Amino acid sequence: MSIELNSNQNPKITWEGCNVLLDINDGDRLLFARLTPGSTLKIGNKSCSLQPLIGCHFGSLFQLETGDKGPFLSPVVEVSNQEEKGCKIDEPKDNRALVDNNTAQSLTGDEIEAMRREGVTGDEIVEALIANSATFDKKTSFSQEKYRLKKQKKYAPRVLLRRPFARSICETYFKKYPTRIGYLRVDSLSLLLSMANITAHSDVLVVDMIGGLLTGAVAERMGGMGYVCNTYLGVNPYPIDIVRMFNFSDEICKRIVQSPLAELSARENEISLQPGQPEDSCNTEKLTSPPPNSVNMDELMVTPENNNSEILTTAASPVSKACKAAKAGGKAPEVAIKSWRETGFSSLIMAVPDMDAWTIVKEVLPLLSFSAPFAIYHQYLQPLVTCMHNLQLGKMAIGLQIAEPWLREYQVLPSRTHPHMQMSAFGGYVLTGTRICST
Amino acid sequence: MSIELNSNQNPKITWEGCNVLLDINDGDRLLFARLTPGSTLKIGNKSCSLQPLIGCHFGSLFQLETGDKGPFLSPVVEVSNQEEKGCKIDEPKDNRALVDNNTAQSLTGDEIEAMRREGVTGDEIVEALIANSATFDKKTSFSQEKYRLKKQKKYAPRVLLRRPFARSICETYFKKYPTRIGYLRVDSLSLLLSMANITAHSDVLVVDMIGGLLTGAVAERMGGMGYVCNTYLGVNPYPIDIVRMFNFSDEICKRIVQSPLAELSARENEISLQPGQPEDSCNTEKLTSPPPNSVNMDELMVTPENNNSEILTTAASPVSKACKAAKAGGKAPEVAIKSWRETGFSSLIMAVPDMDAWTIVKEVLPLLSFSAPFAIYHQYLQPLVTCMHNLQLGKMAIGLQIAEPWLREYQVLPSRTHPHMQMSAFGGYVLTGTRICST
Amino acid sequence: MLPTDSVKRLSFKRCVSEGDLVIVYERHDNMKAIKVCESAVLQNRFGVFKHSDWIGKPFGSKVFSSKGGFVYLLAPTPELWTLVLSHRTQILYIADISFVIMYLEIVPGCVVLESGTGSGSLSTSLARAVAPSGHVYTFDFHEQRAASAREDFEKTGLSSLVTVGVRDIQGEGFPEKFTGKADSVFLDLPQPWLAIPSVGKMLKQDGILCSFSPCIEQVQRSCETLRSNFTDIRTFEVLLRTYEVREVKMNSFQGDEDRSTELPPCKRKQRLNEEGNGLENPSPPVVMARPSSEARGHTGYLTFARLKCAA
Amino acid sequence: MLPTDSVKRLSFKRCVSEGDLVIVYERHDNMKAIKVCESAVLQNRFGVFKHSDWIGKPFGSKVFSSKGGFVYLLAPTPELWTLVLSHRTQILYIADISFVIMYLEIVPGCVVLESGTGSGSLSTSLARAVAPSGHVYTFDFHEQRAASAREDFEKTGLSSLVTVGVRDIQGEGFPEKFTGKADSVFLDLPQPWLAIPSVGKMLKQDGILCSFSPCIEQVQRSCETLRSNFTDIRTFEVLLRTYEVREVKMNSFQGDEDRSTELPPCKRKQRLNEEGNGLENPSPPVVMARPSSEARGHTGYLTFARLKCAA
Repeated sequence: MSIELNSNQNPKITWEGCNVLLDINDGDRLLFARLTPGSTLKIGNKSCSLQPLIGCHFGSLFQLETGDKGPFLSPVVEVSNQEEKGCKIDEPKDNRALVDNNTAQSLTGDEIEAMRREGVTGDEIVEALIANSATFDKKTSFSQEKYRLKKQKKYAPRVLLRRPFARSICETYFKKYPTRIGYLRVDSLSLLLSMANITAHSDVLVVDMIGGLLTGAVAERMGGMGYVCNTYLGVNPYPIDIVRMFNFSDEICKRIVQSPLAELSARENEISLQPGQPEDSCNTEKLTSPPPNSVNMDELMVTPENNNSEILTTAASPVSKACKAAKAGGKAPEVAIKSWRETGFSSLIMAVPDMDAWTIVKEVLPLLSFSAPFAIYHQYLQPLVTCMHNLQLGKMAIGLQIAEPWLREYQVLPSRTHPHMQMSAFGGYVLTGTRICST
Repeated sequence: MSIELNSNQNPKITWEGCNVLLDINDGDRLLFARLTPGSTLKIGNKSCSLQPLIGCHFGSLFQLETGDKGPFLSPVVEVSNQEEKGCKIDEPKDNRALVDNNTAQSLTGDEIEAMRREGVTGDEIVEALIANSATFDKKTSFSQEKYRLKKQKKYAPRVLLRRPFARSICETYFKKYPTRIGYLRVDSLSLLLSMANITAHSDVLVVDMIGGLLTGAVAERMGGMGYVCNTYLGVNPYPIDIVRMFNFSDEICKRIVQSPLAELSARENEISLQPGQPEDSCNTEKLTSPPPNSVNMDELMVTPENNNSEILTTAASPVSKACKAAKAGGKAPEVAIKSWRETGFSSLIMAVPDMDAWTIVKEVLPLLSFSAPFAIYHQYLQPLVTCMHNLQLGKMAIGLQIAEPWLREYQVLPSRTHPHMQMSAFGGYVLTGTRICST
Repeated sequence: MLPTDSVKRLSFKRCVSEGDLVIVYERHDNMKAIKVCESAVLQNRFGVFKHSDWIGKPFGSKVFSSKGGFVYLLAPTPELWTLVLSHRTQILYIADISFVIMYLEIVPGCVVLESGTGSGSLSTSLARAVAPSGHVYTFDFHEQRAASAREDFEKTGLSSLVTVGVRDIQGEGFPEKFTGKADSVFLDLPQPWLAIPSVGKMLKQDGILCSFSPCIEQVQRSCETLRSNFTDIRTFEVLLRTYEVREVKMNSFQGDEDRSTELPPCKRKQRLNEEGNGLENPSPPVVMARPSSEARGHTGYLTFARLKCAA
Repeated sequence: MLPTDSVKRLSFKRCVSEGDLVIVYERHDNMKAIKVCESAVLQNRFGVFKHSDWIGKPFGSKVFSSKGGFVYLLAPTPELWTLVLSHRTQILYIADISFVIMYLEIVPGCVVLESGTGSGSLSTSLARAVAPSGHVYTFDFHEQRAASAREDFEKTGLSSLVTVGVRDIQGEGFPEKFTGKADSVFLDLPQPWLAIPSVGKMLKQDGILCSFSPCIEQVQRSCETLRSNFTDIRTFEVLLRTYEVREVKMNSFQGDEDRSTELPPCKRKQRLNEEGNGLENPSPPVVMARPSSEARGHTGYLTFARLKCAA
């Protein structure tokens, strides 16, 4: 078997019009941006073009420099290994005698500005600051490193070009706008995707009330094969703006569809609740009439910048409509709906962080095939407890479990290894199980 | 100031009649025992006298040996440092080629028994087993150590003599009978004691529905100065049998008292609820008539062995009543009750793991002084949530917080450091706050 | 286990047939994988179940034994498989597996290298993530273990997605033919730092490595080695806390707020005493959850790193 | 802060007097320790508070400013003190403090040695535990820090229970005069292993040591040193997870169970569509708790060890 596989779905190089995630100064600031020749990024009081980022490898690192024509992003060739310096546990220096005041630095702000104007690089300014610091040599090597990093962030800020992936998109939202995604942390999301058995060629029923993050993550795992079917109650589908961040190909976008619950439920009412009853006329009628949600979907997709401006870099200049990704979230094709009515969905995945979960679950669970797994996210425990209890009483599912993922990050450095001092203490609750045939 | 302080409350040597905690084979088995000349301990199929443990330092280690007159406990003089052997991370050996079957050991069970009868020590038997193992040399040093430890536990079991302290008593119950103490883990207990500001010379109101563990822990911190007042609703105080495990002096026992809520509340009804109303006659009557609980208390204390037999070593022979510790849990003296009515209790500590906490809190909180801190334990979150919400609404307390302690133990060994693979994932919830003057 | 093309689309409505792998579910902690064979029977504490009774029933059905006991027949998933596979080595559990797949950014079409194969618990989930067009190449130095894993992948129908090799990755590194071909690499080795230089060669630009180690010393040494060639080095621990759901009857004290203000204090007190312990006032049961007492406290540290971009 | 004899029994009913240390409580995250002085005022965002208004009021009272704002006056406890003291160094927090006192088995009458003193957060709780007859000897190598701590213990009235010394315990060990006198020793030092031999000398038989270290390397090295002279070596981490309590309105889908069986499917669907998004059915608010999002993720490792018994 050839190892050369088609990795088209996983491009390694940026292109004009693609969405990227910019990580400024090692996570200090995160933002999504669309790479166009005209888009700009503001760091501190300096604005620079994102043009140099087009056609680069994801993972490339840039540093803000000042040239003749103003600030620009320049690729960083070699990352200096600051971390390797470490500090020895036996280091004799300590802070017994250190008195910190503001007189330690002899270089003035004006002098630094003058250097910049003369084209001195950020790295050189940092070195100059160190050379002119009266206390630098007295610091422990740990403090020296901290000092250097602080100056580097200020005078030579770095921009890391990241590919938006479910992982990085979830982390960014969780850090910046946790309420928009109902506090769904990346480990909870990963658990949902596993437990709902998401894979190519499946038919996944999704209830996504977290802005499209769940929909996008599911679609990413399916690679354009099978269907991601978003369902909703009423006439308006839930917004799935976040899907745009994933840079999905048209092929994948086409497989992200929406369908109102009422339409999907027709079969359910017919087969499960009233077995043997002939399909009633109003279902058919609904199917042939234009889907009630198409208008609303358009509205949603036409004005994304307004809805979402806090996430897109504000400095990213007018986005050219031409290179915009294909629309995700079209109406589910009739043939697919028909097939789901016959065989059921292969799994269910839900994130309804503000809802009474049970009122939804009892409506959507019957749309699954028997033996189909499901995974439900909530930001509160009690709604899932109620859900689990009712599913048990109703003998609708087995293998029920409520789990809360727990995630901890570590600093691993020579002689200074420990868990991070601050942690996200909460990433939500997940109820999982398998639908059974109760007859 | 002299460093020589009175440490009578903290004796370091066992005496006849004292309760001890026996830790067999490094935590494999834990039990409480009373040291009398006739008490015995059964390990495996061997029974030995506890007599050698009388008059020893707490912390002493013993090993089961077999002598002319049968098995006996012999002090371990030097602890061999098995752990120091460690295994190198670079060790070239791995288990690639190791096939484990039962033919590796050439020493038979009969041969081992014969050695024992001949008075060969346990340590020597372990060495013989190693010498006769065909696979020992092929094992990694980590596996070698595991093998040695397993054999030592079987052929030379060790007994560690521990002083029963709130710490060890709580740990033992948590490990063996968690439901009896409502899953109160030692870190939660420690938090309760801190947050309720337990110290000598205070007057602590206690609601202890976990068998006396809380009462004992509070009394231990107060050292016989001030009062531990257990309150209860109705005529029967809650059992506090666990208090006996603490080896309290008579002085401390006298300061552990009980009083029905109705009696303590008299002042409350009089001052807080109906300010200025004269003390009504039935309160006075109650106080002068014999306390309704005295009979029941006696019953409780006379038959402790039956109630608690699973905790006391079953082999500990008939306990001589003579050297029994003084009774804790007598009726609160009138003068104390009078003082509490006037000034209020200095703090409140509660462990009511199966109760609707709020129905108790609303009754007992008014018995506290203003500015008195309180700490309430529960095994479920929701009852504390209700409590906190009602306390907020009623403006009865400030600084309210619900916390859940999280405890993790580590294995720290050369090249093999990691958190324990199994952990107690739950130690209960604690609600804390400070009573305020709501007027 | 997986739908490998659009025709064999996942459709659990599909009925049990001869030769199918089914998960026989007794209880959440008691399951078993069985190949359906018309002439065979399953015997357990619930009685004797004839496979022939199962054929034609939809997956997810309850099936009965001769003496009326029952089990459920489930379609296998990587998660169920992880619960039933034979533990030839310490396996990875679902929290780690899920996080690894997510953090390695594995999507359909990816090429993933893994060592060691162990019990194949992670490989199964990797296969699901790269399907249908990607591939997992997994290596174990233990010949017997590799052979058993290969058998398992046959059984679960994943052979077209997973190739098992016998190789000492710590000693020899990954085969040269994978140079620059891997999207992600997963290591579960006692001395991962020995394999890291080879991983650096195998990964595509911006590709990601994950190393799983139980001990912190392994992590420290790996991170030291990683710093020369990798960036974005991050170490995590992931655990799952599970909850027990039960109906609880919370007793309450007799004295309730209303009464304490309605009745004069004297009457109230008498009432309390008359009524014994004051605990006999059971409220209606409420459904509540509590964390399970015992849990897995540690599995291992997950260290991720991204190959440095040659810019 | 503490009742040091039976006459000065803790009695919060006691009223605020001139010279008292009070904790002025604005919010759970905003408190301040103040010495009451008849002529002084407190000015904060709620207005100007005259101390003279406070005198004679019971602790726990709400007091008002000139413009009607209010604060509470609380009697100090070690826990409240920990929230208001000035952080001269990284301090120990309540979860660690509680656990240390419990695990060191400190009771009234004990002699406890501590190094470093730092901000005196732990010392205050140690003093409460040994009171009234025990004593805490605490050492810091930083002269200024020791002096500040001494001032604090004066302020909180703990001087008779805590003695602060200036000494480099890592370099010199504890003073010889404590040999064999300490019930427990607490170390919070960058290189605790240097002090461990001295601790072994200071402890009574079966006495207990606790060493607090943020990094695992410090723990590894300490444990290595401990193994020669100590037993029962155990390392823990303690954290607190706090919960936010709030009234939540959980929306529910319109379609509820009763209706879905009562109405024919056709009618039901129309109704759903007519009613918009189907989310406009707010239930009555429920009081629920959720873990706080951010928490202290690590403070340090607590290593306990018991001096080996000379049998």
